[in-house]
Amino acid sequence: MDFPLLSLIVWSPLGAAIIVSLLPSQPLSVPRLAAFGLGLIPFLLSLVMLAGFDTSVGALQLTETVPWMPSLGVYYSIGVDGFSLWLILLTTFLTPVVILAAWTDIQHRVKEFMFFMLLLESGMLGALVATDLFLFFMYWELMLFPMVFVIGIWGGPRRRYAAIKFVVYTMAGSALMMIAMLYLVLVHAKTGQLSFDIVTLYDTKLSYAEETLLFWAFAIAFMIKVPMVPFHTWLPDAHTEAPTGGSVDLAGILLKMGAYGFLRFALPMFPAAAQDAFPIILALSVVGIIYGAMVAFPQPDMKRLVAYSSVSHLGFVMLGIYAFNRVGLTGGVLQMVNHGLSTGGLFILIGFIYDRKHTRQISEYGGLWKVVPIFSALFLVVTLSSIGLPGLNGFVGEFLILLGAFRAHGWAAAIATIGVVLGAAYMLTMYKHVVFGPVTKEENNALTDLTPREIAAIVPVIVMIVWMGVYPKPFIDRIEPTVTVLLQRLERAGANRHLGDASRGLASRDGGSEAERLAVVAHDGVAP
Amino acid sequence: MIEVVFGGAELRAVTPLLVVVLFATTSLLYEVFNDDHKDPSRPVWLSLFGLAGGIVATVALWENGQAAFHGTFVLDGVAAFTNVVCLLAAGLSLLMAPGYLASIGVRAREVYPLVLFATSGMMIMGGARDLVVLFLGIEVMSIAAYVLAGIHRTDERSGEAALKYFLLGAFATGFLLYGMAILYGATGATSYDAIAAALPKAPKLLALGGVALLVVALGFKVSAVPFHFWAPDVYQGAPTSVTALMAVGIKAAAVVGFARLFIVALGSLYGDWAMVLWWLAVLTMTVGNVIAVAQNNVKRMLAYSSIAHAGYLLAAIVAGTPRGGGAVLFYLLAYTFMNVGAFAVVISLGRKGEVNEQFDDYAGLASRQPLIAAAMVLFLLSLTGIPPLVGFVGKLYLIEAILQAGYVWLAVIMVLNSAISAYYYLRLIFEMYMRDPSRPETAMEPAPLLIACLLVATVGTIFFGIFPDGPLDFARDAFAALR
Amino acid sequence: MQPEHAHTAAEAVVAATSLLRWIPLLPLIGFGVGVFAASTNRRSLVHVTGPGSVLLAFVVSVIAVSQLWALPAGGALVDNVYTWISVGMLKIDLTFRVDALTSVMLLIITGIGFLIHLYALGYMHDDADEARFFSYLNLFVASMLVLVLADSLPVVFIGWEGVGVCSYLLIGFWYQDMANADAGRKAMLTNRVGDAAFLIGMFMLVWALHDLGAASLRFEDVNRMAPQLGAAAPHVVTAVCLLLLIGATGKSAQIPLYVWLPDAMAGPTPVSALIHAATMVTAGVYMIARLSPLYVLSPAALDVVATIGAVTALFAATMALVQNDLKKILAYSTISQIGYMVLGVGVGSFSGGVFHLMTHACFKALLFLGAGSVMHAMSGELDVHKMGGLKKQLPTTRWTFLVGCLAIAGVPPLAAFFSKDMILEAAFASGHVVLWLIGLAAAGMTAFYMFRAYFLAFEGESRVDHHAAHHLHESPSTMTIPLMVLAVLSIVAGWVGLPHGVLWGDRFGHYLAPVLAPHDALGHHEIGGGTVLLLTLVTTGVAALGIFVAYSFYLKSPGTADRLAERFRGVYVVLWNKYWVDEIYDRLIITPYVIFSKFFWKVVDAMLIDGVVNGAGVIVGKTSDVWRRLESGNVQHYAAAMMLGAVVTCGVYWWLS
Amino acid sequence: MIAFYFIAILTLASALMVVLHRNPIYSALGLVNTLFLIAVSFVMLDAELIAMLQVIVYAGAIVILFLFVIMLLNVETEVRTARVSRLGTAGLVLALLLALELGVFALVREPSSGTPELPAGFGSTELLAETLFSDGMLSFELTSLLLLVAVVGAVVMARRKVES
Amino acid sequence: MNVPVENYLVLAALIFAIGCAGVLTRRNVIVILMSVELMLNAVNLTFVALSRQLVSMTGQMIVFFVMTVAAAEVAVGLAIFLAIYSQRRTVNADEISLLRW
Repeated sequence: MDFPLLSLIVWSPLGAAIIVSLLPSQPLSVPRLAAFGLGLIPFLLSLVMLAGFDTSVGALQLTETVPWMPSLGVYYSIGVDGFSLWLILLTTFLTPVVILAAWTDIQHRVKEFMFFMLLLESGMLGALVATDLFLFFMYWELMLFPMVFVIGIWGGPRRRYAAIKFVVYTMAGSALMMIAMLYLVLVHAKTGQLSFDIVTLYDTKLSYAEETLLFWAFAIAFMIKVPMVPFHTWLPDAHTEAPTGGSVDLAGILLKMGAYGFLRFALPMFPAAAQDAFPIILALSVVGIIYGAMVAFPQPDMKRLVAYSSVSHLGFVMLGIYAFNRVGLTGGVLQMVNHGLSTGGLFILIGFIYDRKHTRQISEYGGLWKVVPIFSALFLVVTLSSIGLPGLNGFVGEFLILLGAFRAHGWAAAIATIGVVLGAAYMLTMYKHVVFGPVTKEENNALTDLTPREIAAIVPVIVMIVWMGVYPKPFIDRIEPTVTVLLQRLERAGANRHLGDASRGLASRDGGSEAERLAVVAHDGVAP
Repeated sequence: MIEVVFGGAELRAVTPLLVVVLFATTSLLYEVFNDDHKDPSRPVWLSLFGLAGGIVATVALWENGQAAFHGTFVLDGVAAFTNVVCLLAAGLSLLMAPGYLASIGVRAREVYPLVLFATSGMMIMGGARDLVVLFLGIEVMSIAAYVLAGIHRTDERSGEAALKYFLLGAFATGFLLYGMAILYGATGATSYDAIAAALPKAPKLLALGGVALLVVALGFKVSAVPFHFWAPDVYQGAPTSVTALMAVGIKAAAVVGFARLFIVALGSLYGDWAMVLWWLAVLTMTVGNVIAVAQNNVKRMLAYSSIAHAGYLLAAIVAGTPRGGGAVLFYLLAYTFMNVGAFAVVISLGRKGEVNEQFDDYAGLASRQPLIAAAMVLFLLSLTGIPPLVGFVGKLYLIEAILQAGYVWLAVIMVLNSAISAYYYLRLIFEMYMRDPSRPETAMEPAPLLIACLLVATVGTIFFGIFPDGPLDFARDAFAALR
Repeated sequence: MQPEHAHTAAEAVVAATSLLRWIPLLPLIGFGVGVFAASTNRRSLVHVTGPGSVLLAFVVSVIAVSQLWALPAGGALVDNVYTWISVGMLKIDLTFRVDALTSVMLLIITGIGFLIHLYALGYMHDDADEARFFSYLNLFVASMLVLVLADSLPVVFIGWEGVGVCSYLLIGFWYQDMANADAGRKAMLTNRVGDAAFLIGMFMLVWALHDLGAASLRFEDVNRMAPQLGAAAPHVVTAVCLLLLIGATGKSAQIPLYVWLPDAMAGPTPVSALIHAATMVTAGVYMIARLSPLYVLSPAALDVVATIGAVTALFAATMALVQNDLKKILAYSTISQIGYMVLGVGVGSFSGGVFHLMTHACFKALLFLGAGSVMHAMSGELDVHKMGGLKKQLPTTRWTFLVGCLAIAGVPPLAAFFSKDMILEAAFASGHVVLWLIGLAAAGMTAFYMFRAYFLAFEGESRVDHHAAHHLHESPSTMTIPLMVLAVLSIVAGWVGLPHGVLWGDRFGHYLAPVLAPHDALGHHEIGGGTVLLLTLVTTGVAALGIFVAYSFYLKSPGTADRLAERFRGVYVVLWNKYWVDEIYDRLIITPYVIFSKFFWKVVDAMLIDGVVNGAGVIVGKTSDVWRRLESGNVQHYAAAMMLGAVVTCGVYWWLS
Repeated sequence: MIAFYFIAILTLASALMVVLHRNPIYSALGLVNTLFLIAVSFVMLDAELIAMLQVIVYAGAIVILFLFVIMLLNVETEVRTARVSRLGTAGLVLALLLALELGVFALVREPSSGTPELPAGFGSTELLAETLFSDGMLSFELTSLLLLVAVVGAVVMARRKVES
Repeated sequence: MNVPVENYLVLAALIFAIGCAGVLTRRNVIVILMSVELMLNAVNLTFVALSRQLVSMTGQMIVFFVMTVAAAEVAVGLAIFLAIYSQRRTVNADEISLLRW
């Protein structure tokens, strides 16, 4: 890659953040407009990247590799493939949207807010493109702190608690990950090559015990981020306390880092152990699906409800990943994006109504359709997408996940399918209480409908929701080759494993065009 | 019949030391001869030149290889690195000193020469390859430090700090000497090479007795649990600029002296002392971090955090490998930047009359002094070990070395500790960013020198976080060349 | 490994066309316009686009069907729009397909749909949310059309859920009454349960086929592979059939998932007519008929289907006996009639099921619209006891309603006479005599409760209260015209499927034959014309009996009913309370669910997990508070600690050597 | 031999006097006493020069300094508090343990074959000087630095006028 | 006369321990400092004994340094005591505990 497009995408938000921080903070419109305008740049750049993305290849593309800390074998090596592509686009897409949505939500220290949001974007993008463990870890932590500030400064009454909880949970996880990371590198260093580059580390020879321990060290860090039950309790607090912008980024992208970590690191680096871990991960995913849905049901606070729904949805994602077949994995990756859109949209809309009434208690609303029809209608669309209505994005992902999972673990999938019903239960109940019925609270009659700015903020999300539901093929086509590459890696490691017949069957029988097989070779080849 | 050895090697080895001492005495004399306090900054500049000169001399003259003075003193890579770190620390603490001392009403100009003397003591410890030299280095450094701690004559706390530091220091000296004696009895030697040579034949238990007492004495200097009790009180009581010097410079010198003695001289007893140090390290980092959680005084919190960091450093010494040593040296450098920076921020909040060291005094700092708050965040995150700051890289190297030496559990305990530490560092950050000012306050401009100090610290914290290779490679090679 | 589209010579010709996509697209456009109209408050717009889009769709459908008829028997039109999802072995095209079965559904949906739209023009005229109403209605028609046009299960599922959502929205159309919103949610959730099973069925099916090397959910592939599958894994077939059946019971309001339909009457009457009588609720039957080649491979599954159908038919009929709300009566009768259809397909008479579906669409729509017309006149009153003697004021409505009643009662030669007979005959013929008897009983009850309603509403002296009385008026022509058209249809619709040997015989069956599984797939022993005649007489007799009883109870000697109710108090109460099914579901499922949810939230989440998390923090804090006390401030304690350290260290070494 | 034990017991006694006597003055005197007796031991160990230095530096300079300060601060005899006794027992136990261990360390060496023959002039000034200026040269120089620091420090700390 | 060196070593150990005890038990910092001096002397005795044992002057040389250091420490220490006394009018260790926890 002669032209460092990816680097540009990753660093441009940082540049934007710095520029914003240099601008005057008054009048408020200055940082807002600047952040919005500058926030569009990465998005446009990532569109360029999308155009340049080679659909036929599953391996990393647009890679850049520069030695960074030779003494430690750290490379500045980045790249993009089917796993990260759409998440990158999602990130760059959501950030301007969020800035637009948080326009009036944030009233004090606007400049700082914009600064942190852009910083956050940069961190998330970095984590998504990093193909060097050190680099990834760096970004992994880098995206943690802007979010902590966003929650802690602009959050609700219990923001400090939420922020601390968020940090400590994550740090506890990443601490183990750091050890595992170093251990892995040191083991690999026995071959004389000291490197943090994952593509190199893929081929590290580990004893099975080592592999298992390392896998779990990574896995727990990622499970906390996903979050999977029982490591999820930071999420509701973080979501509830965070301002709209924070919640959207949190739900939209940050949560994906966990699942993404599995795809990019935990699975390919420890294929055997990862596959043998399936009983636990699978159980936790299914439990998460049902549990999340159930706990969401009686929540009095909209954001809290959506937060728990995220637990449920991410359970689906993990289920799809752990189906270990193309359908399930593809669905899982797709569902990450879907969840980002639908949940993000929900948080944006809840934020809008919160701006007007300054409460998120469901009981405070009711009969809104009469007062704010446009809001209600858009809210309806996003709700339906969230419960996976065919024709909207949510369905495609869930369908593929369950389809794939059903092959691998019929019962798990069958139970998970119940989650679809429960999902409808809590979402529709919330919707009913908020939008339907008579206007119970007098003051709600005074609520004003969405402003053009707000509509401009949410409509792109809805467009994407519909598009991905009606014509998901372009998305899938770019995800699938990478999935194949991963599956073939897993098979090579897990040749004679009980999981084999679930995964092997597929990737080899219906998988692997010649191009993809070559891709695997290329993928392993991409060592600096 | 007495052949005095004083050749090129000797001269080279001691030149940096001489430079520093020379400037110290000069500024002392300067004080003596014009006592009028017209230009208070002049001794500062003199001392700064001295330190700079020391750095220059070190960089110019260091050389691995045979030691001077019958192998009792060297200026090898390790010593050079230590010199630079200590001189840097001293320099930074000097930068923050003038305005601060003036504001708290300390006019004693001997501060600057004393700082230089202390530094020279550190340099001696860094290069000592003989128990006696080490001992004398410690004493030079300590005596200066006792006085510096108590330099704030009108403040009872300062005096108390000096007293406690002195009494316990003297007590520790006793142990140090007894340990030396036993070791001498076991090996009949005091120079590291001789000890290393004689140790295999020496009676094991006797040697171990020496080791034990040396651990006590040196553990005191690096403030390792349970010999750490002085640290919080002294750090809190001493004038902040002095605290910075103690937290960074003295610790650095002590750690290096520790490492050199144990790795070079007592290498053949590795198994035995590593075991004890393992426990010492775990205790130190855990106790330090846990107690820090409950602190409400920033200086005291930093004191405990420095105890915790001592634990991390000890852990790397346990590794005993060149990688470990290199990691230790690098971490000392890293620690210099971030910790001195933190103390500089503490100073910058000090007012005439009020020290503003409580957490509450930091409430809403972000809105009062955004830049200083941002800098503090940087230092605290670096202390926590957040990439891409120098603290993270340093910690990474430590853990890597520890893992490589096969102490997985030690590494695990260490990272869990840093997770705990995240809590109290964040508490302060939250105070600054997520609370409204406890009381309205006029943003007061910090002194230019202080700003310079902050600037250096900030740049160092970021730069070496992103490009750590230079110093790290140097440190590793230096340690590899030790034996 | 996508299923190849090549067709063997044995199969019929398939004509590719890009016409079909317009059939669902037009109502969809109508929906779009409706949304625009609703958001910009241009009600007049939907007056055109609402019914108009459906009318156009109807026209296009007619064209399509005529094209189909141009093809040799068993042919089909296929419109491959684009590839929707394609992952590995799975390729789902968004493809529309019109064959005999679809053509029937098409005409019903667009035709009757249009009439109901027309009717709605008048019915909803003074509702402020007209635009929203028509946009929903159009969206529904679009989804329904997708459902029937789809050539693969997943695409069916799009429509399947789409109609679900539309009915959810339309039931809760008057959202300001929370009861309506609840009814809507109930419908949606109950359907979701079925849909979940539907999904699992799909998964099972596709993977089973995948193992046979042809992973596909296209109907023709499924039906082509069915025999192989049946040979390879019979139990899978049964499982799939049953799972899909659960899905069907959800949509088609069969036991055990029928509970939502009665509540669904909360929606505007045209909705009840279109969605909850004519079209959506029959989707289950359609789907089973669609997959008949699969179903016939699992007699066990079919028996379950038949049983559910028959039992539902009877069960619902009994509940309909005592209802007073006109629409509720119709709702239960709908359930019961669909029960017939399910029974029909269950006993293998797929064409019979579809036949009844078609006729039922006509007369049930008619009845609902009639009820709507009454409602319209009575300003919302629906209690049959508060009516009576309406024939004077509402002549058209009365006559058409009467036709509807006759039709549903199975009076020859009206529609249901033929269709219902066909089903019962098939039940008898296939040896399910018990089911036949049940069906027969249900038929009697049907006749009874329909005429009960008719007599109470239109005949006898008026029980209308006064202020309602003096603005009783016949509905506008936009409402009456559809009634008349439907009345005609209710009369003639049955004539396309006469019994064997009578005149032109069962043209309908022949028409569908190529699409459905052959009738003798279950090994029916053909029964002679004599038996057929006998059965026909019996059923007709039962129907007549029912009518007569109703007449004597409610017209000749009013009050008989009440006396009977007194006599058989227990039975009456049970029926009146609809067997307490709702209550039972509530106790058994919903309440426990809520309780557990709260438990997980308050106990597991808040106390257990967070307890551990916060506990860890608290522990550290407490430890910190304790340990810091060691720092007593007394220098000699520090010295003591150092010495202790020294002693221990030395001791350790001493100990070790 | 007897001489040694005699001296040893006296030494210990006076050392205990330092530690046990309530009045600092007596403690100081006890210290002088101890130092003298240790000097005697030095002599018995053929370290004449050191013995002399011991007497001059310690007994002569240091203890006088102590006495001077005690007088200056006119310290009264200290009263024992409960705390002291508590800490005292702890200190005693620890001290005994430490003594035990140190003793053990001292004794573990294989019993030395009596006392080795000494070269001529062992412990003499020449010999000491020779060592001092060869091995100990740097150390020797450093002591000068040390003393300088000590002087400066003492002056700074003890200076009467406290500016502010 | 040949007294085995061990005796001296044990004697030294005892003195050292006594010194330690003094440091821990006495309230008056001056006396504490004296006890420290005792410890140092114990060390000196050890060194001399060992140098006698090993027939190396190094031990005695070290004693020479120790004395110097001791003198220096005492000087500074007493100065500190004076300063403290001028602040608080007491030199009792247990009364000097402003800094704690």
